Amino acid sequence: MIARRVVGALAALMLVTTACGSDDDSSSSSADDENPAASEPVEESAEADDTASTADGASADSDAEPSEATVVRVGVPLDLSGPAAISNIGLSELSAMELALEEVTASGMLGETTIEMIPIDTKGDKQEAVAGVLKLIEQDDVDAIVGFTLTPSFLAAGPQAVEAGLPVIAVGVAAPGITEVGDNVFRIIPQVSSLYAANDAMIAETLGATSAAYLYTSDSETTVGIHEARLAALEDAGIETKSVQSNTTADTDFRAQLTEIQNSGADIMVISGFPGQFAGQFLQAEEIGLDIPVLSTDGSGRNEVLDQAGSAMQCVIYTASWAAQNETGRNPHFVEAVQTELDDEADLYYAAGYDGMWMFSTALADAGSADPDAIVEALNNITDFEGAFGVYEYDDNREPDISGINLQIQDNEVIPWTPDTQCER
Amino acid sequence: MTVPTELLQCEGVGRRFGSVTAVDDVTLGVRSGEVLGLIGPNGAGKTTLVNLMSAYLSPTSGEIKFAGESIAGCKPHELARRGIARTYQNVCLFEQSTVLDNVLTGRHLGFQGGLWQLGRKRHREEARERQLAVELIELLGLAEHMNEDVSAMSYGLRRRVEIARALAIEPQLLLLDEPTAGMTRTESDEVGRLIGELRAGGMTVLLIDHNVRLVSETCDRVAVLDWGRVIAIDEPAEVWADERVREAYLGTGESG
Amino acid sequence: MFEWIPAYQRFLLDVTLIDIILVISLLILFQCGLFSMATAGFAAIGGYTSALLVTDADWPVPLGILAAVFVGATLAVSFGLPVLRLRGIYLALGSLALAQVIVIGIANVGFTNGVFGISGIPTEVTTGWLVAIVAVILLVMELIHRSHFGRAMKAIRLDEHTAAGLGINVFAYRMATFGIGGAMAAMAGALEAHRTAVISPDQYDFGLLVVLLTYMFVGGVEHWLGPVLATIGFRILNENLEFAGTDWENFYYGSILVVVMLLAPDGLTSRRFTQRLARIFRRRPDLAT
Amino acid sequence: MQQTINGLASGSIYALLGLGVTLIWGVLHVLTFTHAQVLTWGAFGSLIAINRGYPVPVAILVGMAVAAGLSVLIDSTVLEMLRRRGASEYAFVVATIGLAFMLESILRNRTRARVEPYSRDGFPRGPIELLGQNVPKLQLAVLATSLIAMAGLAIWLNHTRAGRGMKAVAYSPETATLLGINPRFIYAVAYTVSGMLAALAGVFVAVSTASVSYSSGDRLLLTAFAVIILGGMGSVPGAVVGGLILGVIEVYATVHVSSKFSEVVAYLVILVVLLVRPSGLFGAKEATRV
Repeated sequence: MIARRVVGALAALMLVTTACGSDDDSSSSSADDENPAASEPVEESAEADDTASTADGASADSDAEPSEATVVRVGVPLDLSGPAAISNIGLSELSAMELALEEVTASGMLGETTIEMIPIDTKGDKQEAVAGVLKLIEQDDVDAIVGFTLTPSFLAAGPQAVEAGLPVIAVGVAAPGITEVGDNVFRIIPQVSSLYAANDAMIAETLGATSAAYLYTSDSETTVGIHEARLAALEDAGIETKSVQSNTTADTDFRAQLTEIQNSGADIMVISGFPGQFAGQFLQAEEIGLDIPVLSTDGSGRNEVLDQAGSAMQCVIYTASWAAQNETGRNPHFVEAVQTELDDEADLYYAAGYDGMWMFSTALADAGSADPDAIVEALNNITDFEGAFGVYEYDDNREPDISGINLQIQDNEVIPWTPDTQCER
Repeated sequence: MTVPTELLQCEGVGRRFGSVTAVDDVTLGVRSGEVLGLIGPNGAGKTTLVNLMSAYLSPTSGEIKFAGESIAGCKPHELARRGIARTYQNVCLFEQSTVLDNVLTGRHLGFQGGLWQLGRKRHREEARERQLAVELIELLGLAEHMNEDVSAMSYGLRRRVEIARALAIEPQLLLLDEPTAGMTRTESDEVGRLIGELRAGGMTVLLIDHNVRLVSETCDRVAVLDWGRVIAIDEPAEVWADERVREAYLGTGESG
Repeated sequence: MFEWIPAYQRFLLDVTLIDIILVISLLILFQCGLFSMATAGFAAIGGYTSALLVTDADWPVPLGILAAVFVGATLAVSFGLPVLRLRGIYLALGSLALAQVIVIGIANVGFTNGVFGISGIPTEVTTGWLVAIVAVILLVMELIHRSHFGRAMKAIRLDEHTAAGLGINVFAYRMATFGIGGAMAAMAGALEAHRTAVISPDQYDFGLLVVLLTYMFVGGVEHWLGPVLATIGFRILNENLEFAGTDWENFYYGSILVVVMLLAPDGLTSRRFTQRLARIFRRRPDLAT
Repeated sequence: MQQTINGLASGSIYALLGLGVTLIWGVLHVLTFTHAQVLTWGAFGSLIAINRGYPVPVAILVGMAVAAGLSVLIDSTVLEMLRRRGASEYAFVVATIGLAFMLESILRNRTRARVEPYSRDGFPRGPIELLGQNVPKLQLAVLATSLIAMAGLAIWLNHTRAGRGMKAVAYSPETATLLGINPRFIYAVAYTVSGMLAALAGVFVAVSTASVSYSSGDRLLLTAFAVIILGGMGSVPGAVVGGLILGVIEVYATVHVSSKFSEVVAYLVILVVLLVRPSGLFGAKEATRV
C-alpha cells in the first residue's frame, strides 16, 4: 500500500521533471528561436561545415552570402552550480553570452551562418569539466569552445580542447598561465594579479602609506594569486607588511582577522576577496572601528555589495579590468543591454561572457568559416576589437591588452579614481 | 580423596564502579569437570563476576587465574582462544543472520587458512567447520531451525542458539549466564539434560540461574553471592540449609 | 585494450571505476562496523603523494601510485591507533575532523602548491589498468565475503562485544581494515590524479564524502555488489539528469535518495529489501487467480 | 579582550547550531543533515518579513516559524515513515542528505541563485564602549540573545512537563509511552525547538554579513557537527560549551598561529579532546551491552 503511494509520488515527480525540463530548454534556446535556420537538423553539421568552409573560403568575406545555411556549434562549459559565490559567476557569464549571441544574430554579420551554443555545467568540479569538454568534442562535435569559469576546471579540461585542435576562448579565468596551455587558447579577462600589482603601489603611494595589512580568501586560487602578486608588488615598492590575515569562501565572521589588522597599526588594508563576502567584511570592519583606507578587489562596486554595505565602503579604492564607467568600445551599449535585456546591473562576469561571444563571432565572420585554424588565425589578427572591456586586441601571447581602470566608492557610487581624487570619510 | 584441580580461580577479586562495590573480595574456584552453580539475589554481582571471568571487565583488586595462569590484561578474544566461552544474560545473537551463521561464527577459531587459500583446501576446511556447526545445532535440537533468521525466533530457541554458538569455540570452561530465563519448564529441563551431557563429556561449567530446581539437580556445588560477596559455597543440599543463604533470599524478597 | 571506446565514455568509465575503489574503501571499513569519514583525506594524501613524486622527483607513474598506497596505509595505521578508540558516531565525526585537518593542511602549506593544486600530472593511467585493479579488488572482496574473515567482520559489525567473546580479535580486524581502507582510498586518489592531470585541495571536500556515503548506503552494506551497482547506477543517472537542467538536478538527486531510503532503508541489495521484492512478485500471481 | 568577545560571539552562533543538532540526536538518534538548510530557510523567512516592512523582532519570529514548520514537516513525513520501517541510523543520514539536496535546490531556484542583501535596519549598529573597548552592539546583541535562548532552553528542559518528557523519550521511547508521553509529539517538539534555534543562528549570520544566499549554511553544517562532537553528542551543556570553545579557539588560533590555520587548529583540538575523552566533553559514555 505504502509502496504504491510512493510509486505514485515518484510518477508525479517525473511529470514535474519533464515539465521543468522542457521549460529550461525553451529558455536556453531562446537565441535559436529567432532564427528558424537553427531548427534544422544539426547532425550533419560536420559535413555542412566542410562545404561551408570551402564556399566561404572562396569568398573570404563575411559580407558575401554563403550559398547554404551553416550551423557553427560552440561548446560552453561553465561552472553553473555549487556555492552561490561561484555559480553566480557562471550564470552571469552564460546569460551574457546568450545576450551577445542574440545581438550577433540580429546584426546579420554572419549572413546565413548561425551559432548554436551548447552550455554544459562543469559544477566547479574538475572531473565534470573534463567529462563535459570531452562530451562537447566527441558527441556534440563542437567547432570551438568559449567558456570556463574557474581556473582548476580550465586546467583540467582545457588540454582536452587543445588536443582536439579547437579554438578556445577562456571567458572567466583570471589566473596567469592560461594561454600557455596551447597556441589556440585565448582569454578575455586579463591576468588580474599583474593588473593589481601594477596599480596598487601607485595608489598606496598616493595615500601616503608606508605599511599595509592584508586580508585575502585563502581557499581560492584566484584570490590567493591576486593576494600574492599584490603583497610582492607593495613590498617591492617599500611598503612594510604589518599583518597578513585570511578567510575562507564559506566564512561569515571576519572580526578576528579585522581586529588583528586593526591592532597591527598598518596604514592601509588590502583586501583580495570575492564580492559575496565584501559586505560582511566592510560592515564588520566598520563595527570594530577599523577606519584605515582600503584597497579592495574588483567586484567591490557591484550593486548588491553597495546595497548591503555601501555606507561602510566610503572611499574604498579598487582596480577593475572592467568598469561600467568605461566609455570606450561597446561598453556603454553593453551596460544598457544588460539592464534592459537581463534586468540586472552589468558586471565583470557579464562583460567577460559578452565579449567572449562577440570575440568569437567576430573571428568567425573574419575567418569566413568554422575551420579551427582559420578562426585561431582570425583571433590573432583581430585589431581594435570593440568590446565591453573597451577597445583591445591580442598580443603575441594571446593575452588581451586591457590595462584596467581605478575606481573609488563615494557615497554609494562608483567613480573613476585618479591620484587627484578627493574623498570625504 | 585428591584435591581437585581448579580450572578457574578467583583470588580476592573485587570490582568497584565509582563508589559502588559490585564484587567484593571474592575467592572462588571452579574445579575441572564440575558444574558450579552461582546463585544470589538480583543485584548480587553475579553478572559482574562473569564479566570479570571473561575479561569484559578487569578487576579493581585481586586476581583471576585460568588454567593456572593469570588473565590480567587479557582481552575477551584472547580468553576465548584460551578456552572460556560464555552466553549472555540478555542473549546476544547476531541478528538478521541464520542459526547456522551464528554457530559458524563461533567456529572462527577453528579456521586456519588464509585468504589466499583457494580451491579444494578451502572448501574442505569450510565443509569441515560447517559439519561441526551442524552437529552442534543438532545436539541442541535446533536442526529444523538451521536456516531460520534468529531475529524471528522464540526466546527459548534463541538461548539454545547462543549455547550452541558458545560450544562452537570448543571451550574448556563454559559460563552460562541465566540460560533458562524466560524458558518453559520443559525447555529448561532440556537445558539441564544438556548440561549433564556436557559434564559427562568432561566440560567444566559455571551456571548462573535463578531456577533452584535446575541448579540443585545439575550442579555439583553451588556458590551463593550476596552484596558482591560469596556467603556460601558447598554441595546444593548443604547450601540450602545454610542460615545466611536463607536470610539473604528471604530478606530481599527474591522473586526468582 | 579499451581504446575502441570513445574518449568521453572512456573517461566516464574511468571516473566510475575510481569511484568504485573509493566506495569499496569505505565499505570495507563499514563491514567491520567502522563508520569512518576519513576517506577524502586519504584520497588527498594518495593523490598528492603520487603527483608530487612523479612531477617533482620524476618517479615513474606506477611507482608513484605504489608509494601513494604505502603512504596511505602507513598514515591510516598510525592514525588508526588513536582514532579507533572512538566508537560509532564519534568515530565518524572524529575521522571527519582528521580528513579536514589533512585537506585544509594541504591547501595551506607550501610544497603542495597550496590552493593552486598541481597541474600537468602525467596521465598514464589507462582504462585497462583501472579495470584490472577494480577486478582484483572485487575478487578479494568476494574471497573475504565467503571466508571466515567475512563472517568475523560481519560479527564485529553486528555486535563487537559478542564477537570478541567468540575469539575474534576485534582490534586487529579494525586496524587491518582501517589500513586497507586508507591504502585503497590513497590508491584511488593517485589514480584520479593520473587520470584528470590536475588536482587541488578543494576536490576532497565534504561533498565527495557525501556522494560516496550515499552510494554505499543506497547500495546496501552487506555485500560489495550493492555499492558497486549503486555507483554505476548513479553515474548513469548523473549523465541523464542533465535533462532536468542545472537548476533541478540536485532536487531529483535528493528525491531519489529519499525515495530509495523509504523503499529500502538498508539499501537496495539488503536482504530485507530483496525479500520484500520477492514477496511482492510472488503475490502478483495470487492476485490474478 | 576584543578578540575574546569576537570568539564568544561567533561561538554563541555555533552553540545555537550545535544545540539544534544535539537535541535531535539526543531525542531521535538522528544526525540531521538538513540542519544547514533549515537555517537558510529560516533566514530567508525573516528576510521576506523584513522586506515586507515588519519590525525586526517580528521578522525573526517569522523566520523561526518557517524553520520550525519546515523541521516538523520533515519529521512528520519522511522521518516518521523511516521510523515506522525501523530504519537504521544510516538510512536517516542518507534520507536527510537527500532532503538537504532538495531543500537547497528549491531555494536556489526561488532566489535565482543570487546573494540577497539582508537589511540591517532595525538591528543594533555601531560600537559601544565597554571596559575601555569598542565592542560592536550587534555582537553583544547576538551574544546576549544566544545566551538567553540557551538559558531558556535549559530551564524549559529541566522544569517543564514537555521538557522532562523530552528527556524521558530520549532515554527510552518505550518507557516514555508507558508514562503517558506520546513520543511523536515529543519528536515534533524537538524539531520545532531545533528549527527555531537554527533560524536564530541563520538570522545572526545573515545580519552580520548583510546578505543571505541558498548556500549560506553550507559550512555551518560541519561546524555544527564539530560543536556537538566536541561537547558530546546529545548533551545540551556540551553544545553550549563546545560552541563557545570552538569560537574562541578559532579566534585565538587566528591571533596566535595564523588565520590560515585556524580551522586546522580547531579540528586538531577536537581530535585531541576526543582522544582524551572519546565521548566528547559532556557526552555520556556509550553503554556497553554486557
